[in-house]
Amino acid sequence: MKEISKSKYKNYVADRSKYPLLKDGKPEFDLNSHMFTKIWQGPQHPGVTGNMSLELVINGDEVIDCKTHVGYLHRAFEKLMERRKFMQCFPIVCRICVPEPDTNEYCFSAGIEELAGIDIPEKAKWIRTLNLEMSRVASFLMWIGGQAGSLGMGIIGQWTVTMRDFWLDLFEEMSGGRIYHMYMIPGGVRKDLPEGFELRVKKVIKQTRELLVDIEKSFLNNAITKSRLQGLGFIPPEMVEEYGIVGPTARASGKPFDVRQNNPYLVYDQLVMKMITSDVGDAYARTLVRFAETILSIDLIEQIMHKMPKTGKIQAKIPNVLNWKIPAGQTYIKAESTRGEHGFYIITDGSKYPRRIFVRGASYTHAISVLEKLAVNISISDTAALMVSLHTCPPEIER
Amino acid sequence: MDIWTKIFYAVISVVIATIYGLALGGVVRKIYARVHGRYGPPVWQPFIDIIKTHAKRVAVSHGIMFYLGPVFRFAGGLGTYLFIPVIFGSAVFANFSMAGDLLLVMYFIFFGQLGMALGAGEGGHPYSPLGIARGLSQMTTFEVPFALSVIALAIQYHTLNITAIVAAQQGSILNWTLFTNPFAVVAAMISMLGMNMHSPFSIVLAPQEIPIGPPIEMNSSFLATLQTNRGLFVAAKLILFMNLYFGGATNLVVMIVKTFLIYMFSVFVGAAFPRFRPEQAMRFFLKWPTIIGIISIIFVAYL
Amino acid sequence: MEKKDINEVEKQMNLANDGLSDKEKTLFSDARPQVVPPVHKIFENFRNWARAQSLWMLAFGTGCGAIELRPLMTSRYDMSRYGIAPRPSPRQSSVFIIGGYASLKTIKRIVRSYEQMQGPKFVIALGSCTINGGMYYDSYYTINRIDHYIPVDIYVTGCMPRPESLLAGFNKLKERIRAGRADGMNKYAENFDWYKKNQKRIIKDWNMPDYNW
Amino acid sequence: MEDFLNRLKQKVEIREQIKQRDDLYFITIKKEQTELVLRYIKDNEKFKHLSFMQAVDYLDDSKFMLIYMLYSFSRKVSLGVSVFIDRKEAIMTSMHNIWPHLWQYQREIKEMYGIDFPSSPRVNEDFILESWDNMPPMRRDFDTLKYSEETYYQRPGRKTNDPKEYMRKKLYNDFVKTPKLRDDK
Amino acid sequence: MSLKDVLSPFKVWERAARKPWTVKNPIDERKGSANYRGFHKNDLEKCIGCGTCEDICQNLAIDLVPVENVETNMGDSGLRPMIDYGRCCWCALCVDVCPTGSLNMSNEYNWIEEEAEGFRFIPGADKKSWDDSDKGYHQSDDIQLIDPARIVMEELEAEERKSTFVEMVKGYSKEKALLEAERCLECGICVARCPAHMDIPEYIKAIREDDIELAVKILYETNPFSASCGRICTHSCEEVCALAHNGEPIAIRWLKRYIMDQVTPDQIKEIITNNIQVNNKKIAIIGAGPGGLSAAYYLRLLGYEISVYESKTKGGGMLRYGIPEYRLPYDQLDKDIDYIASLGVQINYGKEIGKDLSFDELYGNFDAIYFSIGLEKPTSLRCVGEDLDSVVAGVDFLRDITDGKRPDIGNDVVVIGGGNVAMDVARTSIRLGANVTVLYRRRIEDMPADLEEITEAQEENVIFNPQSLQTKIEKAKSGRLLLQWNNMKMVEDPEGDRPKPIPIEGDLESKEFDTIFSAIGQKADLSFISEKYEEKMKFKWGKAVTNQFGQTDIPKVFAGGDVKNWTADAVSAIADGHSAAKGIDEFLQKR
Repeated sequence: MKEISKSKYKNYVADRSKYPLLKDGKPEFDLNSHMFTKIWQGPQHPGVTGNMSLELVINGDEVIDCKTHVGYLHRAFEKLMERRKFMQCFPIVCRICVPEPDTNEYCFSAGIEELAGIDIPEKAKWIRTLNLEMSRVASFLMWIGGQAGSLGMGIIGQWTVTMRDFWLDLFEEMSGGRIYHMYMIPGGVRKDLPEGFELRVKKVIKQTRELLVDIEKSFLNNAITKSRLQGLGFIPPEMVEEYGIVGPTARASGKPFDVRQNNPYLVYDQLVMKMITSDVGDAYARTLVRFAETILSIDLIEQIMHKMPKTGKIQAKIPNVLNWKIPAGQTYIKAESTRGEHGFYIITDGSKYPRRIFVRGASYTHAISVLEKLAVNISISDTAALMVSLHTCPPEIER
Repeated sequence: MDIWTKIFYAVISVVIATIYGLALGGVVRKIYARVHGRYGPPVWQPFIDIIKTHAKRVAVSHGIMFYLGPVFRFAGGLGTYLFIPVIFGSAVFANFSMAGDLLLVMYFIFFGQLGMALGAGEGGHPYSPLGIARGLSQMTTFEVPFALSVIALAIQYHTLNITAIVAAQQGSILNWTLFTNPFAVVAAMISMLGMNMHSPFSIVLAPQEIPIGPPIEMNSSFLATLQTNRGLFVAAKLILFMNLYFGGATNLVVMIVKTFLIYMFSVFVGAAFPRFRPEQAMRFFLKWPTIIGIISIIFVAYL
Repeated sequence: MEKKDINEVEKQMNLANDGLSDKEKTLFSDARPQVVPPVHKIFENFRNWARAQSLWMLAFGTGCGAIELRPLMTSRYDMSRYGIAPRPSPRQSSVFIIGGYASLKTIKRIVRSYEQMQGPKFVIALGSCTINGGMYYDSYYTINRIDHYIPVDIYVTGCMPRPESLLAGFNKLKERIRAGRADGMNKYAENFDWYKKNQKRIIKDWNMPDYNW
Repeated sequence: MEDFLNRLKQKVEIREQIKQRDDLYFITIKKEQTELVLRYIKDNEKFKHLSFMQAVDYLDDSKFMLIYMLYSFSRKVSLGVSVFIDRKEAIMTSMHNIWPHLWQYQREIKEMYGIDFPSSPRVNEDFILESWDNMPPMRRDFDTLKYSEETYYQRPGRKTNDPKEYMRKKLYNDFVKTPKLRDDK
Repeated sequence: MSLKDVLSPFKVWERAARKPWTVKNPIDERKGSANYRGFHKNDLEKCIGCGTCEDICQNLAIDLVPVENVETNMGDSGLRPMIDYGRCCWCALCVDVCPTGSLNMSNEYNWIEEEAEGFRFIPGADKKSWDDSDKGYHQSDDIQLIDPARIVMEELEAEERKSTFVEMVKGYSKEKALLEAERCLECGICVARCPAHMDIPEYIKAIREDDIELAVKILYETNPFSASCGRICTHSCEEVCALAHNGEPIAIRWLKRYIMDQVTPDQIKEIITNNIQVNNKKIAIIGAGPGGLSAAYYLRLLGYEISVYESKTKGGGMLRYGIPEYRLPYDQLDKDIDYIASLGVQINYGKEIGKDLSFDELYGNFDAIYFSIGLEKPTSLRCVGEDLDSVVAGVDFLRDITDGKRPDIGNDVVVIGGGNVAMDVARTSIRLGANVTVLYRRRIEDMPADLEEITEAQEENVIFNPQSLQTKIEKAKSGRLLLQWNNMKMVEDPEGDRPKPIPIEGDLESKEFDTIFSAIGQKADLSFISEKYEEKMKFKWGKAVTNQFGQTDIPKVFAGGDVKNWTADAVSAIADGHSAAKGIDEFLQKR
């Protein structure tokens, strides 16, 4: 990684002299001058992750200006939650991020528990951690496929999505749902792990590890992958805090930001894990960091399966959910999703309904401010790769 | 031979080549699917797709050129094919091979793309011109090593007639251009990767950036024409390469085996790599294959 | 007298395209969709068979349903075995999969993409949200029933429907196509005004042509 | 952390201070001092990371609460800075100069709550909603169910029964009408 | 970029040689996991149509609809959930919350329709292929969304209460009442079961929202004796409580008591302000028990002039004279009666009809007569020696205690009978310091007394001697009474009724006691009705036969309460008073 000299990035800092004036860091362009073309990528576009769109102004193949348009998946979760009882919010929250619903479930449940003063049993904590790490693996697998697909290597996507499906089978067994698990209920988890679950997890882990070796050889150690991703979307370390960049994206720029280790929740303080960082900051570094994170998550799952108490209660006592009132208060619960800091800000006012729940997704800044900044002066062929390398997830932006 | 017989034979040959080309496409899809870890669509899926596309009830057109685009493209494929002798020594598959047909074929390979560019540009979709720009520029660059390789061949065999080139390679496997002039073959095979638009040179059609590029607006029968052409054109190209570099074929079976293997080369590479950006692809073609092409000319001219 | 009639017919035949500027009006057609009757029965059966065996679906993940399309497209379920393939351009696709809820912003794009698809075209609606609003029945930004805006052939319930359900939905759609019942395109043309009225009722800034052929 | 809050107290007025967890504090400050406080704690106290900024509607008090959630990676502590602004004159100074990505939160709040942030970039463009012609939807007096029922079509044919009323009808409909002592709501 | 980077990607081809991952026939081969949240199924037998699933569903996907072959009865609303799969999100909260555990999910997940209307169905009633599948998401004991355990009511310890007449149940504190009220599911099934059809869910809701005023108003809509009922009601509502199916029912009675404990009589008068439009029709009510006074209350609200005639010196009837003070303190009863009296109801104490005033006179002077008298005449023991001196009727004994007398009952007493009166007598005797034995024909579980009465009596060291039939009472040499009984055995009834006791021949036992209480049943003393009216009225098994509004065959005369009801409990009497008020009103309006 380190062999890439900084001089390479100079290729991607365009010669501004041929373009019009910059205003507020954005070029002013006249579409009637026939120098520029405006094209839209998305929402009906296979290269865009999920349902969002990019409004690009291009000159030749070079992107001059990028605006992100979101809101195609707006379902008004935050409004809907204001008129649902606390337990009724629980099936809703997981829909906020489709590829990785569990982080939402955890944040919501933990927030409610904190405000209501409930302590969940030890075993529930371990199962929740297991669930979170499993969902990270599933989400990362899908992401690797997306990153390869954005470069035109569909094979990796075929493999990883299939492998993800084996993880989904585990989720199905554990929680009864494939995509929306609705497993971490306020107060604990809904079911104990089924019998023989550990063995099946081990089997899938073995398969996944084999596949990751294949992917490393075929995709990461690939001349063209490197030539496409190295130097793309360079995020200097100074930019990280200014733009609120979190998660693997920040870690790839050399900032050790990981909620699991900075502010351990659940049982993360009892697990051995190391901070995965890179000091390069380009899309390839992000790819490598996420790839290492996938392996780390698998390691963590093995640790959890080993250390987890075998018996115990899985739910704390909660009041009748139909009439559950939570005392007034506010809290901010955050957890590390695959994209970074994912948080729920919850305000209650002593009634049966939450006053306000705000969901902070990492993609919010990644997909808008950061993407709009990074997309300028890259080739239009790379917009998809750049977007995927920031790992954006539209539903958590517009909620 | 009577011109009418010749035309009759050519029609048969075109039909067979198209069917073969489409079936080859189906087989290749199956092979890709295996690499993906799945079974893949049936081999005859491309045929059903064409019937289905033809069966569309509405066909939106964007003007005269929009009609002509697919027609030009098909004409390109047809033209390429019609001047390539498919099976050495066969009357039915001799097509209209003649002196200098190699130049004509190279022209037709280019011609179809240009016609397509005109028609697709008429579609009005911003992705079409983007795709055309990429396609034409990339084509220009992969034409360079290919042209160099063909020049090397012309120097080597002192002819521009494909039949003559094939004839010169008969006798022993060692007479194939593959062994007599390996540099030219390497240069040509690399440019074939670009010609077939498999990864890593598939940026023209990249769905992730410019959803399938130039033909984005093509629908119904227009698309069906393009699909049919894809079968014919692929077959034509493969046969051309077989004739020029791999000793041609004396019967249908040899033809099928050889063209399949040639095609497999680009599939083999295509499965393993993501695609280049356009400027990377251009830089690539103008670098190694061009150098090899020049070496091949030097090789035949001075050694 | 006769002349006036013709004018009226024209008025009815042509769309106003009110949402467009004068400059843009010249760029877009003002024709209404036409009902295209099926050809002779034997031919039509053959064509329907081909249509059913080669379903190209539009790659437009309108909602969460898109997440289960990916497993279906990939090796575990491998929908290409059944002649189903994703297609990035609406011009070339024949199946539109409404992946769950459609927000107000998306329904505009759905209508546009749907109209750009060439007939015969089929719509599969996934999940509860498309049937009766699902869990977003009270959301101010999602529509409740998709069949008021575009004609739907097949409904698959679930939240999300699993890939297997989706596959079963495709099988049912194939049956429907082979039986010649899947004529959403003609239904749309026949009830064009009704659909348009419903669409315009919720899409407040109608800044696109009335019909995108 | 307590040191820091004490230092801050000497500079500005802190109206309310809550310690929610070891790593989560909330303070409420005066509206006029927002920019001062945010700049100070960002530059001098290392709360460099802005997790989010959001608004909360207190309809009963006719107020909006704006909250800026900051995080310090060196302290590993989150700090929520909240400001109350008047609901009728919903205008707030834009802080987009402090964090470059803050403009998008302000754009969202403008759209969802109708709180204006003059001079914030693109604040008047549509963000999530498109062609919205009603009141800002996240305000508490906006009834989303009513809007949905009026705008989108409900599938007809649903009818439910209340067990209490249904049993009354079935089992003891002739029982005496009770004198109504409650006020009807 | 190195040569390795060019060659290593070709590793992808390794995959081509391996077996594909593809499932050959996914639809058939891949069933949902054992725990899958698929389509719903419902056990119609188990389901009670409480609608909790409807309440928890945040999608409004569930409707309650009547179903063929399911009858509405006291514990079952007759409605069943109909699920709209155009709304459902398969969160299975409805399964987790179901109080009876009838609603479950199968592991089926394929449902395709060409028309969107077809996605509504009633699980269980509409036959589906997955009805018999035993896989799928089921309710588990691991998690509880509704609390099955009741908040424990504080009571005096058994030792402590044995020596005092102070009320033994302490009543809920506010926190506990709120917690208990929180458990309510608001299904409303209890309302039908309550004879007075009190609006139970609403007043529990008012408790939860800490709105005591509203709660009191709700109580007074259907029951002017709430303070008393909150203590001694037979609470049949709790039997049908949805929570009773998998746990303990809501303490409805204690919550009612909690409401009334929060208000003083003066506050009640403030809360319930009635604007009475007085008319000049007069109504006589015989008996100032709960039935009579509740009729008086409702009739007074309608504006009638009410005269209540009570033979005793205080009101309350059997509530006062039949129920001991430790269960119902007299001040609580006074609270109820005072409020009714304060409305302008004239209560004439010590006026016994037939003695102080004749029935004919009443009939002549009033527009209507309502009689609701208690059962005060004990039934005979039907054994030799029952008219001996120290053989005392239980009701008489209780009346004496209420009147403040403390009769000398000696050290060893026996109570014959198994009803509530027997328990009251036994426990009162315990409080007077006696050793008490209860003699009953059948088994303990057959006793008609409330279960809690029996357990409390056992806690207070009352000795139970079940399956014994008294055969003879005679004077012993010591001057005490010798009771002889025959042990019984239980024989299964061939007709499927409850088992019958049959004497075991020759298995006789006897013991000496100081006092023998007979408490095997009571009947009404109807002697006050003069013969010419009694002939016109119909009585069956000693109970008055009336229409549903209490009207007897003499149009002007209405009857209700214990003299009419077989249940013979306070709340039925109150309900009767209520409906008679309506009957009388209608009768007088019509005339």
